[in-house]
Amino acid sequence: MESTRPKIGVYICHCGINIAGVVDVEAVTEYASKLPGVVVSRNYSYMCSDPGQTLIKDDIREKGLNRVIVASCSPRMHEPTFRKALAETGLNPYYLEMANIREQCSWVHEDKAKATEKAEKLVEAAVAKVLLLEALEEKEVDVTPACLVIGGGIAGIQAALDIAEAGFKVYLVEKTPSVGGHMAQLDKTFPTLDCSACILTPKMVDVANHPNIELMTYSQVESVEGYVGNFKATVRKKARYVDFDKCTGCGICAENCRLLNRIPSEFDEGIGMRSAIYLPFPQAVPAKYTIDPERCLQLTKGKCGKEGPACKASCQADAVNFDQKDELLEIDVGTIIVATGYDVFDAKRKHEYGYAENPNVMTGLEFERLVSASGPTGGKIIVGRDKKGEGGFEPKKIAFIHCVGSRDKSLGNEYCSRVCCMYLAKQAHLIKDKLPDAEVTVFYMDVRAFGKGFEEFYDRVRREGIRYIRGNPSEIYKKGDDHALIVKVEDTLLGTPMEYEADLVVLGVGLEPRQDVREIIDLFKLSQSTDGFFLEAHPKLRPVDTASDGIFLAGCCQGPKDIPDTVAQAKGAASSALTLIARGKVKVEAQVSAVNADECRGCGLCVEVCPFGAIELVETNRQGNIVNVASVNEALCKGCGSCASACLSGAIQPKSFKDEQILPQIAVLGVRTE
Amino acid sequence: MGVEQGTFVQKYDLLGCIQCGRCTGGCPVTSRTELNVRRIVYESIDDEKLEDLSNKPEIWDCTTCNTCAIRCPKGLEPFEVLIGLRSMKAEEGDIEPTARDALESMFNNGNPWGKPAAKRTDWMSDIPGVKKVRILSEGEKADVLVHVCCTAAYDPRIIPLAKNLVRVLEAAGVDYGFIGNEEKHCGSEARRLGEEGLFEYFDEENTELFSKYEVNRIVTISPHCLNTFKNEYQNLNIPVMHYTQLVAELIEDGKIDLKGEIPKKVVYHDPCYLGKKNLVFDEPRYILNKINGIELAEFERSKERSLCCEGGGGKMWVESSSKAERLAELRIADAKNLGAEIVAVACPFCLLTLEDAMKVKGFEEEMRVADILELLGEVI
Amino acid sequence: MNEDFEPTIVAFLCNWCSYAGADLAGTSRMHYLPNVRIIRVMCSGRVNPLFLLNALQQGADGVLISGCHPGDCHYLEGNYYARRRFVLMRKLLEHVGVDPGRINMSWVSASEGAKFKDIIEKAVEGAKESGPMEQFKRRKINW
Amino acid sequence: MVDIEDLREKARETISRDDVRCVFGWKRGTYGYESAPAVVRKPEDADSLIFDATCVQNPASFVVLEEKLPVPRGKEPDTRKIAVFVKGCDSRAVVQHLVENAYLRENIVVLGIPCMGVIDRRKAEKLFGESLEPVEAECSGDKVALNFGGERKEVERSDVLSEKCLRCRYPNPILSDIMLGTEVEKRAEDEFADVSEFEKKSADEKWAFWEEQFSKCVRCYACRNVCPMCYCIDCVVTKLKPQWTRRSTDISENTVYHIQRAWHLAGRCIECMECERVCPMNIPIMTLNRKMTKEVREMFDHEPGVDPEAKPLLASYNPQDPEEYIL
Repeated sequence: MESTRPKIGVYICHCGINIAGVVDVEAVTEYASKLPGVVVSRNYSYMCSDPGQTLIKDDIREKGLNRVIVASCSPRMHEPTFRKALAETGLNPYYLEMANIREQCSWVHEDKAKATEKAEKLVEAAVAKVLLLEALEEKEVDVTPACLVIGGGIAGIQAALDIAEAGFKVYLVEKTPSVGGHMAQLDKTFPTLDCSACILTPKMVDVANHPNIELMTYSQVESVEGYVGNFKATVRKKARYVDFDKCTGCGICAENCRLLNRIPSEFDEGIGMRSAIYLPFPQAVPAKYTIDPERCLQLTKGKCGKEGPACKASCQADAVNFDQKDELLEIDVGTIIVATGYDVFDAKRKHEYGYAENPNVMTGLEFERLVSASGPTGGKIIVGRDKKGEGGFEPKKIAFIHCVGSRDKSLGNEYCSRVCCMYLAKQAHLIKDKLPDAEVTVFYMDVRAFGKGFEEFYDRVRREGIRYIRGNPSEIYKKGDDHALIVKVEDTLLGTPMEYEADLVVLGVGLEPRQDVREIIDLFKLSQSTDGFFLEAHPKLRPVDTASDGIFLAGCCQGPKDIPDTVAQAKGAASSALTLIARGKVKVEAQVSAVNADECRGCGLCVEVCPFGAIELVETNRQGNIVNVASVNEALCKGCGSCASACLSGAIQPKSFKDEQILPQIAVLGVRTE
Repeated sequence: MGVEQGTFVQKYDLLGCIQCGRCTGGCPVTSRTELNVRRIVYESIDDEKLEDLSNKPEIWDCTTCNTCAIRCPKGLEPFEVLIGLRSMKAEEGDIEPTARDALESMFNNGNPWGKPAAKRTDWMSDIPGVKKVRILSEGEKADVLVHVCCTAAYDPRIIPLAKNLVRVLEAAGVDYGFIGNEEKHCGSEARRLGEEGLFEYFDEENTELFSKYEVNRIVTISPHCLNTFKNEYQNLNIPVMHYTQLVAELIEDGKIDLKGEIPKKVVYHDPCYLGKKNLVFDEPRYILNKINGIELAEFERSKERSLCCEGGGGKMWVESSSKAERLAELRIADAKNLGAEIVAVACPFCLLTLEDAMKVKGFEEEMRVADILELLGEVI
Repeated sequence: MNEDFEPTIVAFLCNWCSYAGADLAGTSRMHYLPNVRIIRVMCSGRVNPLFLLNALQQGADGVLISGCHPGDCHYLEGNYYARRRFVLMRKLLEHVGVDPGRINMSWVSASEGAKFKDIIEKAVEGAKESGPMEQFKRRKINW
Repeated sequence: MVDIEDLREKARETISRDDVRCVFGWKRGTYGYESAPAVVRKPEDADSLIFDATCVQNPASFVVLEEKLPVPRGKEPDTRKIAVFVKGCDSRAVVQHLVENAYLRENIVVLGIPCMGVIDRRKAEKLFGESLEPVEAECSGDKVALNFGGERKEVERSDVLSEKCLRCRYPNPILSDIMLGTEVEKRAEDEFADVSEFEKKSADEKWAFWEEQFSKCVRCYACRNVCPMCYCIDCVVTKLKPQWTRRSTDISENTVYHIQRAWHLAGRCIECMECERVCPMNIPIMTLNRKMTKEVREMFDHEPGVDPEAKPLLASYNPQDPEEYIL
């Protein structure tokens, strides 16, 4: 405790009319001026502005303030701002207490008198607490100059390249056998119609060849420990059953596989087929074959034909190795970027579209594979082929349907998936391009062409003769034995219900959080927003940060995005990670727990409770007797304070949230105003 | 007549509507009537327009099949708006005489068919192999309380369903009982004809009636009774199930021996109130598959996509304005194309409407419409 | 229930989920009752059950403890400890004759502004039903 | 049944060991139905030790309360073991101490005594009035024989034994280094009938009951002081920084004091009932403790003081813990 008497300055922010419109700031200023220890009480239009901060700084210097209360917005918003202001004057930044009179007062209450009274109480509670606050020391720890990037789609690829280019080590972990993600599956990209593979594959090759990137495909992070600057991750490298160094990627094994063209290819969305030993797609990186352990006869049945596995026999490099085992690798990194991507909406969940029953009802992603030159039909738009890939017909009337699995509360996906309007426009264009005589109709609710060049593209597509009908189809059913599908829909602009006949229906399926989202949350302790995607630290100002320091988000795992937005966010995440790595040091929580060793009875309840293993019992000499008392490792402590609630005597307390600092707040706020 | 400001908007959450058109797109009756439910939802936001809307004859064309509600991406129930509009008329008594008579009879006789309450148990005589049907007295215990429903108690075409259910229950050794002459209309059709007050009366009366017995569950013959007991009654704390659910359970437990054989191609028509509304899809099919000889076909539009027969929503008492081909006839034609010899249903209304359509189509020689209970009656 | 009675409720919110949820209710301009006064703590696990006694003693008519949903705790497991503590404390107070409706606990995530508003309404209603808390309110001492 | 000579011999042997500092047990009191605690520091002290149904006190309390005096400079602290006689209920305190690291297992010697029950002074006084003579008491079967200076009176077990003994499920020590006598049979289950009965009261009735009880409290802290589980260096109820409870004995502070005390025993109370026994104002303190014990058992399937390896209840959790009350 400092010997000097507390001299408190109270600053009430108007926040324009955000606060002052509801709370009588003059009255609060007056009220605060009479509180114990308060020597100055002022209000100002924007405390966070430069002049606002100067007001505080001048008072600290001129009036010798040693405690500051800012009554304004949430401390989650501007606490760092005002702490910095205090520090600039040489005052310890932890002598600041904020009263949240905006988010939790003026914005939520209408009754001006009651809001003012509540604001006064909140300020009074802050004064009661600030009197007891202590100066805290900010400490720093070293940052391991390496980053772990999870997910090898375009987001992960871009983030990894940026960090590696800056000269730091990157571990890029991808679950599937190749990097590329969903972008690799796309044919053209809207609105510019660049070939997706042409712009992506060079980057894929770059990540594989970059000296600073350790690419770990067919691998998964199993556990993560530690804290910002010092994470320790365990990565499982799954057995490919193919010797990575020996495989030349020639593909003879796959051609000889007994299950050749018998297994639906994930990459081709099940339209094309693959073998049990496979390269996901021709441009896969790394160009190394992988055996599917769930399908391979040798691995599932222990036996493949009479002569044994043909892949092994045919491989001239002798790369096939059925005895390969998973490997566990431990890596140390300072920062983590989560870029785990999305799943497309499972169209089977919308029974009324008959996706499961009718092969000519397909998803947008399936259509991408169908129309792609690298796809199973070589880019020819032929549907209704048999299992061997033969037969089929060119569709004449094609319907595209917007918002399948998006903007749909009944499916639990209330959000807009942001890409479907444009990818359907692009696909409609591609059909017109390849089948000029086809009749193409797009059924939409709203067209959201908000991006750069989007509206122009939408305009172009309409002028190409593609019909846009406003109405979201209610059901699709098959009529008779031919290809005809009936799309039941109302043209809502005319108010006419109609039965539109089509021979191909493409569903504009939306984007969803990945199926394994829960596992990733448990692994990295992330939060979800209501839509199920990962929650950023702040929706506007910290869109790539998470609530866990040192862990950043990139791409669609945070919410649906198109490619440019994904790349921009990946670069943002890389830059955030680089800031930490480049600085080499990071501040750790100053508001950690501390033990009063004289009061500690050494029961160890705090040790049991601490989720970070930050507390241990150590022997100490108490008046000549050796006793056990709790001791806090400040680098590991996050300041949650669970220990303090477990401790029966109050011997362990988190700084700035001590019992003796909270009880005065309760004493102020608990009083009923009669 | 007055509607309080904003009542409709709040009650039906109308501001949630984004006018996507899925309700109308899926509506089975739009193809043959003027009804455009999307537009009515849109216009209902304006209180001033409600009276005009309530005067539109097409609001009575809705069969309350629930399709619009399950398709709505915002979780709204557009057909309830139509019921709301109907109730404005019902309050004034300004509705079709047939519907008014039905409502009056519900109140006076406890059934919409204008039949005396005292004759409600007349169907119980002459059931092959059953001497006396058990009627529960107050406080009596039973595992299953069977609610017959007005149509099965009075309509000569539907009475066999009730009889067959008794035979099935007897054969399976179920501890069951009936209410007897005190049994009343479930209120489902009263509500759908817009008589909210009458519905509330049945809710209270029946809840009290059921509580007089100590039963574990209530079984209904009609999916309409099932729905209203299960989803619309305020304080009924006894589990309610459809007979197909009970029978499927009995077959699974090996309590029913299905001896006979029906060597026919059968297609099952999902009743809206059993399927779309209460998601009972599998049990009826399970039962049919267990009957020897049956070859089960599926309509292209089945389960969640099933086409309504137009028997529900009070349509039994309100004639449609449209002269276009009825949906039931479409359904029969589809069945014919599938080569079905029997159209199986699990709802008295479906049975009546589909059978009628079959006769209109003149397919009596080649096919028949039968409730699953009738088929069961043939094989036990 | 006395409609005119305006209870005072002290709420302890964890910084990461519930306090952020309360902020979101603010940014979304959801209006709720001003009876609740919020004390920010870093984690619901920090809330010492004795705070609750203290609040009731100071004159609060109800308390609310709110943290992250199970599994979502920013500190991994603080909310699980809090859950155990408060279910027990609630039982203890109930045994002494304190209306358990005064003691509310909830899980509110950073994205559940609307839920926060609902919780406030429920807590205020609960306290209103219980009436003014006079049982062991600290008497003013006039020396 | 324990042979007193055997008991004294065991105590003598124990205190004679080089690594034992003292032995806690019981000796005959100077009057009434309760014996007195005894500390044996020399072999000859053991001659006064006794064990019978008057040995109510829980000597495990002394193990944690044994003062560690400041060690003068240049001297070594006394690290010898503490030995303690325990009944079944007393042993649960030792177990819970071990769970809470109050001391290490190797630093104590536990002398276990199977117990058939001890006397409730208040019950005995109701039957026979106060006794100025020290009373001896012996349990056998369903009877208890009391010896008032030669005059022998026999009564039913339930008339004179403590309630805790009538529902005792641990008559034999849960852990011990040295066992005396032979194990006795468990005679009861605890169904918490008393708690359930109390729970039936309305909130107003409950509060009316407690308001009366708590207003009697003189805040002598005897309940806290005698409790084997209360051994904080600085107890929150008397702490000044921060001050949780004021010292005035008004209903507000008294209530909070009692709730704090019961709370700090939640998941830790080993049901020795010492708190209630020592209360000069006859406040039914165990009613609060037993509520917690019941809830802890029902909700978390936890029983304190029976497993030295157990995790402390409130420093552990189960993701499936009950949460119906959570909004």
